[in-house]
Amino acid sequence: MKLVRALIANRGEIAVRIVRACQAIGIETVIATSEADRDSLAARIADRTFCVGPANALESYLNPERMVGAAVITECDCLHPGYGFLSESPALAKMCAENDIVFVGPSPDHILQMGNKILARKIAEECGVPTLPGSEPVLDKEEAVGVARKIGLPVMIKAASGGGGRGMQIVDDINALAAEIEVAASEAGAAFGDSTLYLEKYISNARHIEVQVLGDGHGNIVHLGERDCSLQRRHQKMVEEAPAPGLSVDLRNRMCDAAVTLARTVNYKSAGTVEFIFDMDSEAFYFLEMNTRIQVEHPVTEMITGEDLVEEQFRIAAGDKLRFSQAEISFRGHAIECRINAESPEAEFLPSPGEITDWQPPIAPYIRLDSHCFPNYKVPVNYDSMLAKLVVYGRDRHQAIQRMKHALSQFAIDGIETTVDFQYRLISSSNFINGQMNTRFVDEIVSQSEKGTSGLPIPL
Amino acid sequence: MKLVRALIANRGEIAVRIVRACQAIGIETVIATSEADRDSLAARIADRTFCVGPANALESYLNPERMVGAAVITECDCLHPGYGFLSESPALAKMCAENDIVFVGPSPDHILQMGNKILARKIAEECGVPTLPGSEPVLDKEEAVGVARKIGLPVMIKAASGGGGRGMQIVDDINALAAEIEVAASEAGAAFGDSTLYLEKYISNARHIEVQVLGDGHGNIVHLGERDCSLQRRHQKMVEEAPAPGLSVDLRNRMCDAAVTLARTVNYKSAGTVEFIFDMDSEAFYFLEMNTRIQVEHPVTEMITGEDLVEEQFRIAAGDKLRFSQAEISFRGHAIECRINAESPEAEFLPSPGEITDWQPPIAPYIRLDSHCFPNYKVPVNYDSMLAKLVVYGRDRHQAIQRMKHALSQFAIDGIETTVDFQYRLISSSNFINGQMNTRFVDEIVSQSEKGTSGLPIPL
Amino acid sequence: MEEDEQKITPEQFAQIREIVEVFNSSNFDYLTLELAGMKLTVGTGAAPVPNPGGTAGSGLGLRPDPKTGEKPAAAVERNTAGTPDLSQTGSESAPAEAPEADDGSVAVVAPTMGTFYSRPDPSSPPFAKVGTSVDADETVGLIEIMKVFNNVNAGISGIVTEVCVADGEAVEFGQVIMRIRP
Amino acid sequence: MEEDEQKITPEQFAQIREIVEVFNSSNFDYLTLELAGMKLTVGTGAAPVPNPGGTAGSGLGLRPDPKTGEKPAAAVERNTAGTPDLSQTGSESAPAEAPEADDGSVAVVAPTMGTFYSRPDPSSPPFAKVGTSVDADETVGLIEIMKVFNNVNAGISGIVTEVCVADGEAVEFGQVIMRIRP
Repeated sequence: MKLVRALIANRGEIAVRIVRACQAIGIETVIATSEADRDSLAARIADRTFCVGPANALESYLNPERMVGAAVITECDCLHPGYGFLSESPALAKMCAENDIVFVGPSPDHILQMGNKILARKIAEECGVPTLPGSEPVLDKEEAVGVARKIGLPVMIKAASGGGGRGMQIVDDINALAAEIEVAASEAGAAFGDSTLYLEKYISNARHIEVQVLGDGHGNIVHLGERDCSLQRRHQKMVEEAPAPGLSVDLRNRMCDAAVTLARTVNYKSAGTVEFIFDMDSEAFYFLEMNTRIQVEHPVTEMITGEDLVEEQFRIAAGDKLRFSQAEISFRGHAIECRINAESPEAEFLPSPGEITDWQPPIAPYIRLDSHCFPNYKVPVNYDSMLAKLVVYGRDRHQAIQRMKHALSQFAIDGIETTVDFQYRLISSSNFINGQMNTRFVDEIVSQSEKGTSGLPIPL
Repeated sequence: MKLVRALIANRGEIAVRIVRACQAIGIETVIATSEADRDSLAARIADRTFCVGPANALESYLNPERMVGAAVITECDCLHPGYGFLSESPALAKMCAENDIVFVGPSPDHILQMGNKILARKIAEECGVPTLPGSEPVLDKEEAVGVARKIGLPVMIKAASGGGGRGMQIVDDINALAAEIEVAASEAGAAFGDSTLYLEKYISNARHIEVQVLGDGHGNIVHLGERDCSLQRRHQKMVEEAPAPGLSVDLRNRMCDAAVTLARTVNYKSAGTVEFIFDMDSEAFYFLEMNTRIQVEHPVTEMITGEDLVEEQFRIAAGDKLRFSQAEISFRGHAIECRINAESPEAEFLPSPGEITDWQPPIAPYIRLDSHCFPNYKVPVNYDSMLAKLVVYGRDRHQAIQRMKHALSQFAIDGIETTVDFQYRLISSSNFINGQMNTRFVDEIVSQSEKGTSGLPIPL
Repeated sequence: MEEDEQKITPEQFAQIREIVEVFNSSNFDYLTLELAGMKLTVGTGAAPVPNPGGTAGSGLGLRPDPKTGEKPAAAVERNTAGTPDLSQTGSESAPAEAPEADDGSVAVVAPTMGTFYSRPDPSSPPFAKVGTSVDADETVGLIEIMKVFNNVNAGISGIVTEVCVADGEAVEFGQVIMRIRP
Repeated sequence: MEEDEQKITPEQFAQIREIVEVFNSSNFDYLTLELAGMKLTVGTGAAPVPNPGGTAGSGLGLRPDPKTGEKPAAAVERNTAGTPDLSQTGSESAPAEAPEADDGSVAVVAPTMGTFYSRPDPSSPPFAKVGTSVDADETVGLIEIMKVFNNVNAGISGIVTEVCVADGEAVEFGQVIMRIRP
């Protein structure tokens, strides 16, 4: 089956990325925009722009009827959801299928199964992939206390339908647990329409490591190695790299094998990411969740494998078998991605929308920039604050860090506050350079600078 | 030894490339410019600009006294000559040594030995690298006729000190040879100050294949694979790719081994390129010459190996040993470079200098652009017409061609004539797509379009 | 004009000053104020032009016309749908906020995207055509999206002066559907 | 209009002045104020035009000031050497082509790059200093490059009004060395 025309149901850099992937493989593009993005870069480079609603995402990017409706009206034969917004909405995938639009992503069943953490956890357990010591959904406070006593403190309360750091709470006092459970349940109900909670063992010295997989729905599953996404501020990723530093070959193989096993169990189709938490103290890893979409940080995997994951998503959606076996995927060098956000690190990372008066990205071999920004672009207030993903490649981690420092130091943005200088600090810190970081690293750097005791080699 | 500050004795895209390599590895930069390049991109991004002379290259880029003088005055400890201009001038390398400036390139002896074709040919023969059936320098017309009879027609008359396609003449009539020799000798004398000629067998169905080598002067020599540079117009390269299409593993290994042998024989130091002519009919290859500098087309090698040849030149110049063994160099995928020149293909590739009113290069994963141009840049009349090197990577040649077509189709340049559309035609031609090309391919395409019988799938 | 009209009164001056200061602390790009005998324009960047949306090339590969001859199968019209009037910012409930045109008519814009139907069913006459007199709350068309039909109300009472979208045509959110002169 | 209407009253002047001051402390690029009989335009850069087509930055990494704190060892002065007058295009033989300055003096530019010497040897007096009268073909300095010394001729007869380069200082090609008033 040949895909002819794709509706891109997203915005920002990923919409640009998808348009370019389509152009490269000869698929026409229709970009569905909100009114706020009518003049975006994606709209300018796509074959056609179709405005589906006002700036408010609920009436545009989060509205499956309008997105599928736009695809039908503009005679698209496929729809790419990008990441965020509706990308993991079983409703969108289902509505696509009902309207003969190929959804460029997994089946609605995969999204439902793997998107629900408790279901996904059960599948992982069934196929022997280690999961965090924890529980089935906790029904009440008493049960929660019992589970917590069994797995040991600290524990983390998680909303079954949460994600991206939302609906999580660490509890290290057994006496406070009952009250926290009550609060969390009502918050989860309000935020996700589902107050189901579960408890997990909380790993204090943890790394966030995830494995990229591709499945073609014909039974072929490969992995494209792992990524380390431990540098997070309040559960939002800031820096990602591939491969994960300091991981032994044995551990890496075991994690990648576990990811492939999980994907194979559900005969996964499209690109997906299996997330693990890695306990640096015990060197054990535990399955966290699976993301059934392309991820923000996919370029670091592309930089070390030479593959194009978005192109592969389209090929798989067209029904093609994978073009390469596991043995044909080669891994070389090291890649790092820094997210450049319109945020003020000095003001608790408050978003800083407004007009970009100057935009001069760094250019050099082995630097890749995925962005929708340009000089005089106005960053709208309506959406997330990501401006660009700055990605570098090096033959080893040391060279990649050097290149990233160079790239950040050459990146000129004016008119709005950005995280460029903060990222420079992060990757210049001796702990990062030595690979000694965990998921609390960024918050520590932030609190150090708030106290004025950065302890970093190059204060900015 | 730590290099602190480099003088860049060149202009255009390679000057930009060298400044960025220096920035990435922490070497300060002084760009030596002519008056015409005072406001060039390289001048803007370098730490310091030093104007050495007027636009006329003889008083600026071709003047070793001024370049080394500028390095001394600005307290540089090393000098990178780029390609062209003084890059293969033994005088410059010697003058650097005399002034305690590290020359980022091979020793004066290497330049002398390998830069002289007859000397280089002798060295090749001594170490068993095949050379073209041909001659020692031909002393007179009679000797030339004798040699031509021995090796068979057609033959090529070459000037010993020529290069880049200059000073070459194909002769296929034995009766015309004597007269041609006379003309060629006087032309060579006028052009190069050296009327020495030699004769070589002329291969009509030939490919130009070259092997990239690196030597550290400590006896370590590696190759970084071959490049195919067969697409030339009047001996000027237009499209380069790596690896060479359709070459068997055995042939590739033999050519790379021959290049390493040659470099090892002279204990070569720095980056160098060993050029071969490959006879497609007999599948034999013959050593042509060695270029003792970084080459225009080095990015295709970088794209498939992940190395940075300019950085390595600086490391070697600093006295470091090679950071990788042959086994540690990995080859992946396929890369193609198209040279984008300010020339009018409709008017016999007449240079088209002037102001670039619009400059919108393509951006996508796996596209690299090496260029010194920007919107409103004025292409000076004084120098060569190259505007940019557009380079793409693909997991195979097919994908690389697709990406190059996409990249060329997205490359918007206004204000001057360029070779963008012509390059699109070249790489879209079925012969190129099938890897069926030789060194006469471009001239055939040109003459076809002049006759209006292009026979190409996509007429422009 | 008389001489006293040409002076800036202290009151006017204070007002202009205040406007500039207020505007300076705002996020807008330009302000134009025209009063009888006075015109004030303030802004950043280039002076406002009839089409403020038209930022030029940004060096980001925004090639307006990609090479032809390479397009697969059915070609997509390039940014079609009658280039909707971007000055229309009416939300779903407020098509009547549309500004007046030169002839005094007011645009009715699509309150949602979808397929526009000018008549309740194929055998019926159109809700409104040029010359029809309509009330503000009168239905002048339907927009269907995924089998759900939304009414398009006139939003203003008056005479229909133009119908911009044909029956069955796709409309974007905010696209001008018709014009009504009050 | 009559003559007296075209005068600016002291009050108007103060008001205009204050508007300009307010505007100056704002972030705007231009201000246009039209009153009957008066039009005020203030701005930065070129005066606002209907469509200046102002393509801004080129996205080519032309950062004017790279981050500091990262430079190794001895820092290089950034594009120093007294920002040579780029309007000077005199070749080696034509320093006298330099245009006149405001005070009527003419620049003597470096006919080659190198190290400038203001005197024939360290123990001698300078060839020329401010106030010295020189002939056109008189040597006013030396430029040494790789042990080769080149004479710098005055190029024009007159009085030296300024010496711009110190003895032993590096000069770029075309850099202004001194000024002579004919």
